[in-house]
Order: sequence, then structure tokens, then C-alpha cells
Amino acid sequence: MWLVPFPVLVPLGVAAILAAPGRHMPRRLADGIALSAAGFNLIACWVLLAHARIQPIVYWFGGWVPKGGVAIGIDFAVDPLGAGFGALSSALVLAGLVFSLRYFDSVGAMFHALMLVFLAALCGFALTGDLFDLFVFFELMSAAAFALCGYKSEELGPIQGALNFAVSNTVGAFLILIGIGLLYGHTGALNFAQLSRTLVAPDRVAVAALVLICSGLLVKAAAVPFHFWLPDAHAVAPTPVCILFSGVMVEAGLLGVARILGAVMSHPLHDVLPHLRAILVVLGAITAAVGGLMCFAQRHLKRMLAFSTVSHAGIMLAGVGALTGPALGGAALYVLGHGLVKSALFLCAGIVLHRYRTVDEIELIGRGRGNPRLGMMFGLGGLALAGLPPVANYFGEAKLDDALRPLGLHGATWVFAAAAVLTGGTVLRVTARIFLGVGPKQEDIPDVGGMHTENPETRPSPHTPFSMWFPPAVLLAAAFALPLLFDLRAAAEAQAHRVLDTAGLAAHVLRGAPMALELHDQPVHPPSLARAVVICALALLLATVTLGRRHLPRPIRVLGAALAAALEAIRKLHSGHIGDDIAWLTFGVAAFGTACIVLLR
Amino acid sequence: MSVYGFLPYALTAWLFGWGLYGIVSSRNWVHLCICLAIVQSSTYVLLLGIGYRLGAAAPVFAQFSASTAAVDPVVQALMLTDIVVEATVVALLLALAVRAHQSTGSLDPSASCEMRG
Amino acid sequence: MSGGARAVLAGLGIAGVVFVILWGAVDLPAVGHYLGPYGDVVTPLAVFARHSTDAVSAVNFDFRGIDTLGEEFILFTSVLGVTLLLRQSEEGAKGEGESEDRAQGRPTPSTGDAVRSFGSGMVGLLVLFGTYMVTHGTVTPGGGFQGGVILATVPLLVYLSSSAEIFERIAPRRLVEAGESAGAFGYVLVGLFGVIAGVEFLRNVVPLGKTGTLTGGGTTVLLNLTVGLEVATGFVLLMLAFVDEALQRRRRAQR
Amino acid sequence: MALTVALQLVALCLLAVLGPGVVLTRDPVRQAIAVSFFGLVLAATFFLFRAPDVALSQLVIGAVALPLMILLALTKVKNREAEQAQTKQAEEGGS
Repeated sequence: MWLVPFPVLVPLGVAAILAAPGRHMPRRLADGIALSAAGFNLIACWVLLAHARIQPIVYWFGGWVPKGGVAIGIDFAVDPLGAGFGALSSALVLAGLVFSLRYFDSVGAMFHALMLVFLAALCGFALTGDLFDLFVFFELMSAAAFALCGYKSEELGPIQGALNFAVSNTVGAFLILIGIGLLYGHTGALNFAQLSRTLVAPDRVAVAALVLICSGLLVKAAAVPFHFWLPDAHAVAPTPVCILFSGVMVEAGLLGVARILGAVMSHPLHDVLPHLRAILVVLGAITAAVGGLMCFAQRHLKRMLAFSTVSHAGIMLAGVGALTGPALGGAALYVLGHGLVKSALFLCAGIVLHRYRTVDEIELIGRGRGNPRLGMMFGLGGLALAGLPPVANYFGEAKLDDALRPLGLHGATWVFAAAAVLTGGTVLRVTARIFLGVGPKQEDIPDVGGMHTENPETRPSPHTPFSMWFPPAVLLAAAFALPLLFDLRAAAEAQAHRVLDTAGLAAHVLRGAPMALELHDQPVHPPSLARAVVICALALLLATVTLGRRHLPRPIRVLGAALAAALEAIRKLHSGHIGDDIAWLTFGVAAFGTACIVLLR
Repeated sequence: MSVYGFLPYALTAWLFGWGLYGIVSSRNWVHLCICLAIVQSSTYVLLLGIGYRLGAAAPVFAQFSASTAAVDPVVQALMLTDIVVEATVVALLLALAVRAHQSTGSLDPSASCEMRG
Repeated sequence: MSGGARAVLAGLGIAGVVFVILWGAVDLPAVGHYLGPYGDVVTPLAVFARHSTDAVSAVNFDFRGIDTLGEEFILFTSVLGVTLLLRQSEEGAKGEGESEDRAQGRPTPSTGDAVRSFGSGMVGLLVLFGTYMVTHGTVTPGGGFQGGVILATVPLLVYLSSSAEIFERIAPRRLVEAGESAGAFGYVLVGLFGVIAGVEFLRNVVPLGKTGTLTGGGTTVLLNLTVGLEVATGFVLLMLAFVDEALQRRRRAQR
Repeated sequence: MALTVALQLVALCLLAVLGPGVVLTRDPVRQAIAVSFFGLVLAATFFLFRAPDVALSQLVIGAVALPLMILLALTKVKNREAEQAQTKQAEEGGS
């Protein structure tokens, strides 16, 4: 199908046009061109999604079809998960661009060009069927992200964040490259399909490459202990960029892991899959727990949301790492819901910064009383983060829960429920403080020092412009409406089966053999409402308890103080020093590597 | 495996390790960028070793016949991409380092790093 | 984290990373014994199907052309990023005013006659060499990237060996920026020839010339030209971003 | 061929010594020169391993463009430091 390369080509081409002449172009014209390009991408990805439902579309660049099972060129293997990811990315770029219409006072077309390159890289990353091409798009995404992260370069925070981000992710990229080198030396192939056919057993090269490539991708996906760069970068980037970082960039790392595991590794590692699953789900559970606790301990609004992204990334990592169709389908739904909700929340934080000139929870107490619309969006976002039905991530979480229990991973599901309570409860706490003015005027966890707030990015205006509150409202509405409009659950699961069908995918890519669409054998039963309701109620309770802690009986307060002390120990590890970040990163690779070598061989 | 047959792989791990050590222990952002370049050079060595064939010709021919043995051109194409990536990443990092120096008056990572929690 | 704790953590981590790499590499084929199949399939194709005597160039610009598109845009993006990061600082510096005036009074480095004549001699040679390399990518080692970087050193050499004004004259900023955009866009455009002809993106639809000549590789030579333009202008802009302040100072001093 | 192998071994061993040398050079200006030399040896290694295309790339980027960028960045930093020192002196002289 001719449309396949265009989600990459159109944003790149438009970015090239915007870069030089864009500086001498009226601002509104540049806005219009960039918005049209992102809009085109949304439609193109949607069309590809519709077409790929029946069979994945394989597109060989340059017309170099494989010869005798050897891939000569590079292919884009478009499946609905990849195309859907492209569509989500396009929607978020669109939202970010609309939000920035009145947001940045002096923004050249360079900002637009960088956003479009970012979008092209995300789409290419999601669609490609070649290992080295994946790396190229990974680096393209990184280059655009580093520049966007340091966009407010007059301030120290963004520069620090961008430096930590760039160094960590570049080390991650080199880990991936070493892994690619090992695989290529072993198999003489770079195409996913061809690799999966050549690798047959969990031999040393395969395991070492798995460790290195997955570690590199998990740096992007912010799994603990690879996550230290994330809050530093997410908290300081301009708001329209934050939504891409949290909504799709972290998830891109997970999509990469799903591709490596599904399209290449699940066949050679077939006999040891339960061990690999255990490693990844445990990693996900640790990430969810650490992220949730750190989120609770923040008072800087954007940093809080950044840590909640770490927490949710852990949940999604478990969905990917469980390596079953239902779990991966659940993760896909979770990515959709989380991407929309978290972006809406980041944009709301941006509006708060615009209106009240600070993002410090304590300074903001009661300042939002006159703005119920924003407060409602914030509160609804908090509940949606906890999984209020029928938001898309509620279905995702429920599906993941159903998938993990039969695998004997009950413990992890409890951790994920706790993470949802912590992150949702924290956002609800903030909502109550800012928009209702309740709660003590001191932070909930004693500080370890450091940053509370950041400089405003905009000139003040008496009320919120339409272009600023409209995007988060639409994103929130979409998060709730999409699962009602489409039968996402069955579709996600069936398509997720295909991602993990290594042999079928390889035959389809290399020989054009049609893939089977594995339909669920039992009817999809409605997910348990009770669990979701309990989680949301607990999130509300957590917010209430935190804010009303003065009125609690003494023993509970003592318990709380003890928990706070324990939490402070974790907080102290987040020093923001690049040496510490990289030390943790290498330690993570070593630990992950040891676990894989011991368990998979 | 002979010493010759393993030396490039060993050199890969050796350079990767030293580069990481340099990054972790660095007291200067510019120094850190250069250490990152050393880490990256380890990936070149790995790719170079993988595609090499003893006694074969370079993949640039004056005359080519079906029996000509050549080293793998694919890894060389990958290395070309890799080298450009290196230059660009280092350029971006240097620009960020210059900005960090303008904000803090120092190139030391710990000078401007505050406990964030 | 204290220095000691970090050292222990990093020591363990680095040892682990090194171990994983070595542990996996033990099972690789020994160096010098490449087993294929990718390279062995591609090399004859480069010569016979692509009329290109440089197989690396055929891989870069034909078989794996989309990689090179990504690579070109990585450079494009980082130029954009570096310009963005460093330009804003100059706007800030202008606001200070005072430091600008002070800088004006500082002596500018004078360039000796020997350097100057050496430089102008080199310029011609480099332009020739760079252009040759950009255009002969399909035939001999080198190509758009290598030639582009060589061409980018020309304005820099002029800057070092003669006046800032000449530098501005041979590399006016707007023209260089336009060239960069055109180079990046050009790659996409040449790739689109295939789509316009009703086949795949980046399909080599330009008729192939005789093996071993400039036009042997079809679109390869066009792609090399666009990459050469992008890389040359991109690197000039990168260097410019770092020397801009000094350049302005020198221009003022020369006036 | 024996000569090639011997040269390759020498080049690899040289890299093994130079790499840590670059890392351990803590002064950035000296380090830029060291990394330029490292890049030169790397380019020679590529050439010995039959990769002329990559050797050329490495030569122009690793041995020339990269060290040049590092030196330019350091100059920029130094200029600013000198300016700041001057401003400080002027302030002290004024008061």
C-alpha cells in the first residue's frame, strides 16, 4: 500500500521546509502548516490501522523484496498496534501544537520542526521491521527530544534535565547497538523476521543481545533503576513537549521491547519464557512501586506527574513482559488510556503554571477556587489515572489483571492496584488543595531539598485562552469515549496475539503467507467493576487521609511518620547527579544480565 | 578461538568499560562528552570485527567477478551511520554543556546538581 | 550518593556490562570468518543489479536507503537543536550590552601571512577534493557524507586564515540555512520519484548508467548530492553556532 | 597477509592503550588532542580492516570535526569566563 511511508515522510519533509524559510514566515502560517502535517499523520495512521486489521501490511523500501529468505532491503511491517501507536502520537503532537498556539510567546518555526521530526521518528520506530532501522529512528527521536527538552535554555533546570536525559539515553543507545552487533555477527541478519528464523535456541549470543537491547530500550521506558533521568527531563521540558515524553516516548521504549520479544526472541526463548516473564514482571512491579511512592512525595506538579509516568510504565512493562496475547492487549489499551489522560493532566498543569505562575502544590493552596472547570478536569484526570470506568486504561488494567492471575503472578497485580491508588490519590490530593483549598499548608512528606517550582513559560492573561483548555478537554473525553465507541478489547487482544506470533509473522513478512487472526476462544466477559471502584475509592481515601492527617488518631500518625522516613531514603537516591544516574544504569544492566544469564541458560 | 579472532571483541568490552568509567567519574561535562565518544568507538570496533573476512577484498571493486571474496559491506554502512550519530550527539551535548556553564559558571556536573528527591 | 557508594555501584555495574558483552561474544564466529548471508547476497547485487563498484554506497543509498534518510535527519535535527540552544544565549548576551562593549576592546587574534597564503591554497584543493568525493560516491570510497564534511571545512579554514567578512561573503547564513533545508528535503524528494512512478519509495527508477561511471547507480548519485549539500551546510551551521559570538566580535573589530 | 594481520594487531593494541589514555586525560583541551589522535588510529584500523569508506568518514569526523567542535566549545566557555572575570574586576575597581 502506497500510504505506508508517508507518516514518516510528511512530517520530515514539512520539518525541512519549516526549518530555514520558517524563520521568515508569519507565525500563524507555520502553525497552520505544522498542524496540517500532524493532522495528515493522524488520518494516515488511522487508515493504515483500518487496513492492517485484516493482514499486517508489509512494505519493502526500494522494492527490495527478500530473496530466498534473505531480506535485502528494509521493510515497514504495519500492524494495528504500530499504526495505533502512530495515531496516538499524531493526536498528542496535534494537541501539543494547539496548546502552544498561545503558549509560547516567542517561538520560531524551529519548535514546530522539532515536534514534527519527533513525530516522524515515533511513527518510523513503531512501524519498522528492521533492527538497525529501529535504532536509527530511536536516535532520531532522541536527537529531537534532547533539543526540545532544553528548549527553555535560559534556565538551569531544563539544561540540567536535558544533559542527564541525553547522556543516559545515549548510553542506552550504545547498549542497543552492541546488542545489534552481537545479533548480526551471529545471524548475518537485521530483519526481525529473518532474525527469528535464524535464532533457534537460547544460546549465549541471543541472551546477551536480549539483555543489552532490552536494557537500552528500558532506559527510554524508564524502568527502575534506569529511570533516574525521567523526572529530571519531564519536569522541566516545555508543557507541550512533556505530553509527548510521558504519553508516547516512554511507551515507545516498551513497544520496542514488545517487538524484540515478540518478533525475534519469543521463538528461540520459547522453553524459558516463564523465567523471562518472571524477570520482566518483577521489574515492572518494582518500577510501579517506586514510581508511585515517589509520585506521592512530590509537590512540584510536573515532577509529580513524571513520577506517576514511571509508575504506570511499570504496569505497562508487566503487560509487555508477560508475553501473552491478553496481557499485551491489555498493555496496548493501557498505553492508549494513559497517554490520553496523562497528556491531559500535563496540559492542565501547564494551564496552572500559566494562570497562577507556579506549579508548587503548597503555594497553590486554594488559588484555583475560582476555576471549577480546570478543577474538574484535574479531578477527573486523577480518577482516570486510578482507572475510573470506562476509561481506556481501566479496561487495560482489568485485562492485564485477568492475564496475570492464571500465570501465578497475583502479587504483581496487588502492587499495580497499589500504584494506581498512589498515583490517582496524589493527583486527587493536589486537586483538593488547589481547587478546594483544604489541607495543611505544609508538604506531606518532609522535603530533602531541591526544586519546587519553575518559571512561567507564558505572559499572564486574565483568563485561559480557548486553545489551552480545549486540547486537554478533548483528550480526557477521548480517553473515556473511545472504549465505548469501538470494541477495543477484543481487537487489541487478537492483534496482540499476532505481535507475539513469531513464526507466523516471519512467514508473512518473508513469503507473504497470510497470518491467522487468533480470535479469543472464550467470549470476552465484562471486566470486574468492583476492583476498579475499590481502587478509585481508595485513591479518594488516600487523598482525604493525607490532607486530614491532623485529625487522625495518634497511632496512625506515628505510622505515617515512619513511612515518611522510609520514603525519604528512596528520595535521597534521586540525587540528580549524572554520575549516580549512570552508575545505577550500569548496575541495572548488570543485575538484569545476571538474572537472564542464570535463569535463561 | 585464537587471540586474533577474539581481540576486537575484547577491545569492544574494554573500551565500553573504560568509557563508562570515565562518564561515572567525570568532573567536567566536556570530558564526559569525550568519554561518551570512547564508548561509541567500542561499537565501531565490534561491527568492524564482525564483518571482516581474512584475506578478502574491500567492498570497492575495480573489477568484480562472482568469485571475488569481499568483506561485508553492510556493517560498513552501519558504521557510517554510527559515525554521523556520534558527531551529532556530541554536538548537542557540547551545546548543552556550554549553556550549563553559562548558567552556573562551571562545567562540573556536581556544581549545578541539586538534591531533587 | 557518596563517592564511595557510587564507586561500588558503578564498579559492579561496569563489571557486569563488560561481562555480558564478553560472555555473549565468546560464541560469535571468530574475527575474520564472516559467515553471511546478508553481505554476500548484497555485494553481487550492488555490482550487477546496481552498477555500483562501491558496495557500501549501494547499501547506504539503495538497499538501506531509509536508514540514510533517518541518519540525514538526525544531523538535521541536531543542527536545529544546537542552533536553538546557542542562539538564544546570544540574544540574552545582547541584552547585557555592557559585556559586549567590554569584549569589543579585547584584541583580536591576528593571522600571519603564512597562514593566510597556506589557507587560500588549501581552499581550492579542498573544494576540488570534496566535490569529487560527493559526486563519485558510487564509484570510489567516500560519498556525500565524507565529501560534505570536507566541503564544510572550507568556510572554517577561511575564517581561521582570513577575515570574518570574507567568511560571511562565501557562507552567508541565510544561504547556508536554505541549503540545509534543501538538502534534507531533496532526499525525500528523490525518494518520492519512485512513488510518483507508481512503485515503492526510494525505488531506483532513474535509468542506470554504465558500471563504474558517475551515473552508474541511478538515483544513488542524486541522493549523494543531496546528502553532500545537507552535510556540508549542516556542519557549517554547527561550527557557526559555536563561533558566532567570536565572529561578531571580530567583525566589529575589523570595522 | 601476515603483514596485514601484524599491523591489525598493532593497531588494536594501540587502541586498547589510547582509549583509557583519553578517558584518564582530565584536562579537556589535552583530551581533545588525545581523542583526535585516537580517531586517527581508529581510522587507520578501519583501513587495515578493509573499510576505506568508514576510514574516510572517521578521518573527517572523528579526527577533525569532532575535536574541532570540542575546541570551539571550550573557547566559547573560556571567552565567557574571561568576560566574567573582567566584569568582576571592573566592579571591584569601581567600588
